[in-house]
Amino acid sequence: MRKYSIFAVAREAMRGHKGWPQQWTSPEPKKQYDVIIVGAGGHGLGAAYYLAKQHGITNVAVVEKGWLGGGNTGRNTTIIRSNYLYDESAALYNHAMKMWDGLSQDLNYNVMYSARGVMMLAHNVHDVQGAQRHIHANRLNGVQNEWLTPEQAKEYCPPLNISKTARYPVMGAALQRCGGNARHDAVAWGYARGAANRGVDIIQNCAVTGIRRAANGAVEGVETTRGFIGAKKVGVVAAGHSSVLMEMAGVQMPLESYPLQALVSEPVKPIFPCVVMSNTVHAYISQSDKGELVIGAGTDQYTSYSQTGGLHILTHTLDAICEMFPIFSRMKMLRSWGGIVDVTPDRSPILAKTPVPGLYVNCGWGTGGFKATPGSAHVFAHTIANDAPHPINAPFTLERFRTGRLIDEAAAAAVAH
Amino acid sequence: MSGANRIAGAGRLTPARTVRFTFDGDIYTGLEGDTLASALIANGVHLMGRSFKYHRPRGVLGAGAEEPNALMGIERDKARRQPNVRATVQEVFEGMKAVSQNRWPSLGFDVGAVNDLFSPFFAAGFYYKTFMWPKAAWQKLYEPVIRSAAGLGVSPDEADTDHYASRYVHCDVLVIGGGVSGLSAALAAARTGVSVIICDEQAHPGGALAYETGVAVNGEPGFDWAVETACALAAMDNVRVLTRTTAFGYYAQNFVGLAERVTDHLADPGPELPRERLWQVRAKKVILATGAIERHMVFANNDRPGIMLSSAARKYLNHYGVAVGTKIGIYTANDSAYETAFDLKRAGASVEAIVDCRDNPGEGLLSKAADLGIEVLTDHSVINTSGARRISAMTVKRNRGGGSRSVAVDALIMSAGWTPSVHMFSQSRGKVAWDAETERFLPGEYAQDCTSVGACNGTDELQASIDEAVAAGSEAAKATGGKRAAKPKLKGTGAGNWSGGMAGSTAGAGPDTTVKAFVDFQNDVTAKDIRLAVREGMHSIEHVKRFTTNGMASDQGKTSNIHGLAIAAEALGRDMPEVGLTTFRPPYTPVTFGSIVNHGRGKLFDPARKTPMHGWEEDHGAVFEDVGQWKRAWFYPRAGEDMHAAVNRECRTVREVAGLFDASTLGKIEVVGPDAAKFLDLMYTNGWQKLKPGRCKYGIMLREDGFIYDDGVVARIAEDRFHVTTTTGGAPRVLHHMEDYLQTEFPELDVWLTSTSEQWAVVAVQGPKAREIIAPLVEDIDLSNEAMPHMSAREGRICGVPTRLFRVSFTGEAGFEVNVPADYGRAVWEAIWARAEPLGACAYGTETMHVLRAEKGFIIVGQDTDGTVTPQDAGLSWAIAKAKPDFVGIRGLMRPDLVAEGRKQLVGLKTKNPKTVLEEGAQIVADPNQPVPMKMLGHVTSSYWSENCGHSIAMALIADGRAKTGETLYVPMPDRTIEVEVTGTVFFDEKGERVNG
Amino acid sequence: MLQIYCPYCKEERPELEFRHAGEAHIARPADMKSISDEEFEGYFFIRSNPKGIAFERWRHVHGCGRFFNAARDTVSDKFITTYEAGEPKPDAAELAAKSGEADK
Amino acid sequence: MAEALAARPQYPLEGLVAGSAQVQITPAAPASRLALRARPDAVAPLSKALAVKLPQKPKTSARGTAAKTKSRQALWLGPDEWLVIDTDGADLMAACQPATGTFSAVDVSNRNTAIIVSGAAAEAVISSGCPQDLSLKAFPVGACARTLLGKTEIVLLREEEDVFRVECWRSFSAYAFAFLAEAARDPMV
Repeated sequence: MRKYSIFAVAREAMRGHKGWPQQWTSPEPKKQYDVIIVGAGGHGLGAAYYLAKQHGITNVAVVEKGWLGGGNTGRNTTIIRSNYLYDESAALYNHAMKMWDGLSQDLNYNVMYSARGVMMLAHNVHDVQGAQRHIHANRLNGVQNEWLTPEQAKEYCPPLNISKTARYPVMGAALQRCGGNARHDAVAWGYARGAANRGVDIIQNCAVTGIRRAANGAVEGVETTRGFIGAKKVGVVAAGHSSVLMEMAGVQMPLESYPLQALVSEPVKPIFPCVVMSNTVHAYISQSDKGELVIGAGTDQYTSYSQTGGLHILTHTLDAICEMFPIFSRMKMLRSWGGIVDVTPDRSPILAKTPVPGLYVNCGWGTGGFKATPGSAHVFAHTIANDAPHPINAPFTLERFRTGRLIDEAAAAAVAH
Repeated sequence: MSGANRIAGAGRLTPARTVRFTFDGDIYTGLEGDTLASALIANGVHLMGRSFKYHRPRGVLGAGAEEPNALMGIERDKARRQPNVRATVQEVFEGMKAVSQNRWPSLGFDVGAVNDLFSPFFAAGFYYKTFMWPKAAWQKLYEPVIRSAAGLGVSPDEADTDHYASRYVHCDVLVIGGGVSGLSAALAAARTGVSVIICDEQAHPGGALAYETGVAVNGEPGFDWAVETACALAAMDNVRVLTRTTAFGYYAQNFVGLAERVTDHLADPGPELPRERLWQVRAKKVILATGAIERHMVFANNDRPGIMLSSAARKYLNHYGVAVGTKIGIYTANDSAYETAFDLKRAGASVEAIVDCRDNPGEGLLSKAADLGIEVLTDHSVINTSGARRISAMTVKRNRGGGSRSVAVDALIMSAGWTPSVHMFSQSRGKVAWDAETERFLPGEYAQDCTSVGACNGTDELQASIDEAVAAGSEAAKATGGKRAAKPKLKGTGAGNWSGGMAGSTAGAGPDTTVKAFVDFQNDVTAKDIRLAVREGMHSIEHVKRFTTNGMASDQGKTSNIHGLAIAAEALGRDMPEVGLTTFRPPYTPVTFGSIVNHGRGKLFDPARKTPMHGWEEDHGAVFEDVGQWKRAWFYPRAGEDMHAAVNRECRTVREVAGLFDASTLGKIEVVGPDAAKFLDLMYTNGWQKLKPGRCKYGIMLREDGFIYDDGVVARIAEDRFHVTTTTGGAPRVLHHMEDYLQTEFPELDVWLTSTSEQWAVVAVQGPKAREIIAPLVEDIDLSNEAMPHMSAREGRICGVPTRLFRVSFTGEAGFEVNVPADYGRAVWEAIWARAEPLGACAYGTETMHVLRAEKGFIIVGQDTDGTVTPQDAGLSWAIAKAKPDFVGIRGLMRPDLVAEGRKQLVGLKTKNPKTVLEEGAQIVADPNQPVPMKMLGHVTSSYWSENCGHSIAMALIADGRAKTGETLYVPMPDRTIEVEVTGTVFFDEKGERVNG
Repeated sequence: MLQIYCPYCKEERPELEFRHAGEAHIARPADMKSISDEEFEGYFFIRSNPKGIAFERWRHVHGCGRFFNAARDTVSDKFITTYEAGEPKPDAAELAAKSGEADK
Repeated sequence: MAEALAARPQYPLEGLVAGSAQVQITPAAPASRLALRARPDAVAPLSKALAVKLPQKPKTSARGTAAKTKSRQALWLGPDEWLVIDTDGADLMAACQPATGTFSAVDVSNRNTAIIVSGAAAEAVISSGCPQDLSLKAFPVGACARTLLGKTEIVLLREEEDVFRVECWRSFSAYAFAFLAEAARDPMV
């Protein structure tokens, strides 16, 4: 692997950048792999990367219907935080948070993790109680999170409207300073490059059409638009389409897929220094390195695989933004788009073995999977390699919907981004 | 004089109607109807902006919405500053202030231009490969530098003082685009009487007719015909003509968003006019007549000011009467640029050469050029340009062999051909199809009820466009119930030929890897960047786009996408359609947030619901809290009191005397019908059949999964009539939940639900003197303990108005809840207050209500429960009717984890130091000295100072909590650890005697 | 914004008036108390979530207030049919054929 | 005693006016209202008792024909649901008492309040926040529907070509009124 560095860039600058190798190749699928990962998003590519790097399993294929990083990885608003309420969630997301710090160096790919802080606003007494509960639980879990007064929130984010006469005045905010953003494409590409250079085959434009099972029920491989590919272990990491793929193996999922829209404004000079989220006023916003305001909110109300959504959802998102930041009313929406998120009943992911031997699933991240990418990929690789979950993902089973042992972040927050 | 480059007799603007405006502080004169771009060019100003990455000097490329370069800030005042305005769209008005962007200290001398010198380092995606060491430097050093260099204009920093309007509108036929095709289609449809909306993004109708001056329709000059036709349409009752209106988004089921710019072109619009108006159109049929967008040529240094699209130069000349230069070079792969050359020549400019990269231009063009004395260099390319802030020369070379020569020019007009504008079609989720013959993407498979006509459909020929449009208009009208009407007879003549073209880089773009041949001007994406992306393994066009940022600038790739695709395809050795096209995403052009939000700002952001007593509460100094959409009186501070003091006083007064509380926001549902009790049996854990009319009962509602969903007191008014109350925040969802079960699971039950939340105003009178206070006001009801014990309900009159009077208590005191029709809420409240005040009672708010109920261990759903708490957890097992065969939640409650040992249970907490008040949300542990992450047992759900108890009180959900009663646990805080004792949840009047008065 | 035909109001109305209410034709078990944990999981949590024709419930909440059922293609978001609550579930294959014809 | 105690009612929006030359926005006078739900067997008896024929067709309303019920209108809101409004304030609960059959009558006189929007721009002003097709063809005189105005639910009744009655819950009425007033600033029809 050609190492990326300022010196390499300088060297290439002198010769027209002709010496850069392909970041990943596009091989033909082999007949048999040790592991097939279905879905080349950040979580899937990351799992392949950690299988190769940490478990020495390099005979791995990542099979992707479209182009790598083109699903929710390339469509999300890249918010990173770990200040979740429940111990199980905090452990999972904080595992990811620790990995974000240093991921660029590990991958030798600048994923632009920027700990500019994620601030979650409280607009009423109930919000304040919820935020305090999070902050106390986070502190005892070793997760950063702190309370800011409205004035402190304004200082941290100057465009914020803290007027007492606002419809829902800001009563304070929970700030996670290590929260922030990263560059979504770079995460997918960095993992792809890292995995490919360790021998993983990334097979794009190859849709899985079936999951083949042996007489004993165990997985044998996947049928694809490019023929059958064998493997004793298959990991499904196909956010949005998890139900469809699991159905191919005869597993019915507690999932529903919803459209989630986001938008960016035209680029402007730096004005917005952090990430701000509000569950009550219902929107979130940050500014990209390019200068675009990156904005999102909740899902459309109906299930859909269309990757589009209604204008009225954007209207609600933007009126929330203009309520919190009246200075942005003259900004312009440059581009809007939709992704498909699969949502579990308790708004927590499923990262687990399945009733089918050799079949593993990583799904149900709802609107907030990006932030977990390295941690999720890491423990999922562990689960596949050992045919047993890592302690961190052990609670995120499929069985919890039968026993009732839910990890109900939905109960704790209206939107879990 | 409106600029030295204004040509007398040319264009359509009126020379006498001048307007003065400033650009970067310099004063200029333009004409009414000018765009900022045409006015500046008229004044010889070509340098209008700086590019995103390299800060290269830029002039206008186009004359419309596709403009990537000439972006400016327009400032009316500090609050109304607009960044990133396209000078080619913005019309000038008297006193307008325009400023250039992305430059420091000035547009002419921009320090950022140093980036251009270091551009070899800044190849596509370079930032992914560096800025990683040392680790902390990304955020501290590199990112801030990158961020401040990036971005274009400057965001406003004051709240917008403009307002925006909105209209939903339904029509039979929506025509998008007011060029010859759109107008023809609209005319054909309109004549049949169907409702028609036609919109165009420009200030005037006509589209290309504005510069294609040779065209005539029915013998009349094309533009004149367009204006007359638009006027005729506008005069029809069934037609709405919208100019300055961009169709920006095509959503499901022919729902199209239009953004109309109402005042941006006006000098003094006055406060009443909205700045913009959002039209949300539902059309039975949509006709797309969106035209085509010209492409530039991709060659070295093709971005200098003075280099622009052929159609733009022609529009500046023929519409605005402005010559873009005096010594013109033409570089084309398309016939239409010849017409521009001819028009400029006729207007007196010197056309130095037409450089055509093709061997054979269209028929007759060469001889026509010869007639006008214009040199044509076929099979030649422009391989470079020079000039610092404006082009001064172009270097021309024969395509195969031969030397190059430099030609001095002050403007270079280029055309690589036309890209059909399939944006809206593609947004409608139609699939574009590659037309191999003409090498372009055209509408293929339709997904919605729409038709494309004219240039956007790949129909190049004028009469064919008109015929196609008329047919589409007639068809659409017929399908939507139009009357029979003669089709308009329209004969178009005199159009130039638009055929020919090329996509991708020209000879002048490389293969050299140092040449800057721009594909995407605004984002500084060059041909070599795209080749680099392919070399690095980016084989999907989406990867190429993201890696290079081609097409992601504020023009969204209107001129660059096809070039980028062609260059990528060439580098990949594949055909263009195989590589594919990136998705067209809304909006077509950027849309103001304010316009999308329109009325939903400020006080109309969200309804603020107020009770009938709100005015009284305000008058009496209440501080309000937001509970859902409601404004509720939180506490009533008297002079000198803070919240703490006020609440302590209120709490004490209620228990010592009495208090008045506005409980109007409680949800109320009237459940009526012979099966009412049966239905409530299914909805609540409790049993209702035996509840007698005139009696009340506390009910718990679960979700099917067994967790508490809501609670409230239910009164039986009659055998078949219940008055159900819900929590304030839960009212709408509880009604929805009940309707769901009633309509879909138990439709056989004869019972109906009606929300009466707002029918009744509710005055809660609580405390030892409650009865004494209301007694003289009440008629027809015996208030005695015997006649009306705790948990009973009576109908009668109070203050002469009907009341439902409930003897209920959420405070533990004897008390009444007086329900009266809302119109009388304030009057009855005042009458009760008039009795209460002299007795020493107080009005109290939600905070005191919370404290008093916590003293009694009453839960608040949503505070002491959070969607994971069962009735057993909350200590409410008694409320579950054991004998019932079914109720919602009955099975959920039986699941393994819900009956497991060790669940969190609601208990009371007393701090060892009675003065210490715990923080709500604080976590509880058994061992405060354990390392992080600590094992947490639960959290504090409610916590208050209890003035009545003389110590703090708290409730908490604690694992196996009830078994821990009497144990000491710990609440670790950042600065200390608080010792607590687990107790029961009732802190005051444990025997519950006070409710009986 | 979708346009939805309300089978009770007998005309198309804008989506804003409606609330999506989850998958249709999941009957609440008559003898709720006696079903197994697996059956309860199937009833309350498992969803078919099809890519293609989905049967779903909607409520015309800001209209006639009625719950009704719909068959909608979750890829195109097009409604194939809507029908009153309690009516039998239409055959998906027939609907698919019908919707294919409608497109032509 | 009752006389002395008689409480004075206070109506929402009392005294407010808004609008322009093209549209007038005024609070409606107080009225009595009934939320009526009924099985088919009760429809005829209720129509008789109320002296107004409960409409069976979606989106339609009916007015009382008798002299004393001319002030009374029944609005179809759902297949078994009507909103009955009497602008003379008659006791509607008492009126439907004699009706037989299975039904539910609930007094909602004070739950709702109404705003009258009239004038040439009335339709345009309501269309700024109501997503339904309000053209005369789709929403003729007498048409009624529960729908939305901005962020609040309303019941809309077209009383004349350019007169609409906007019924909403009382705590949303300030919002609805302000919304209409804001929409009326836009001079375009």
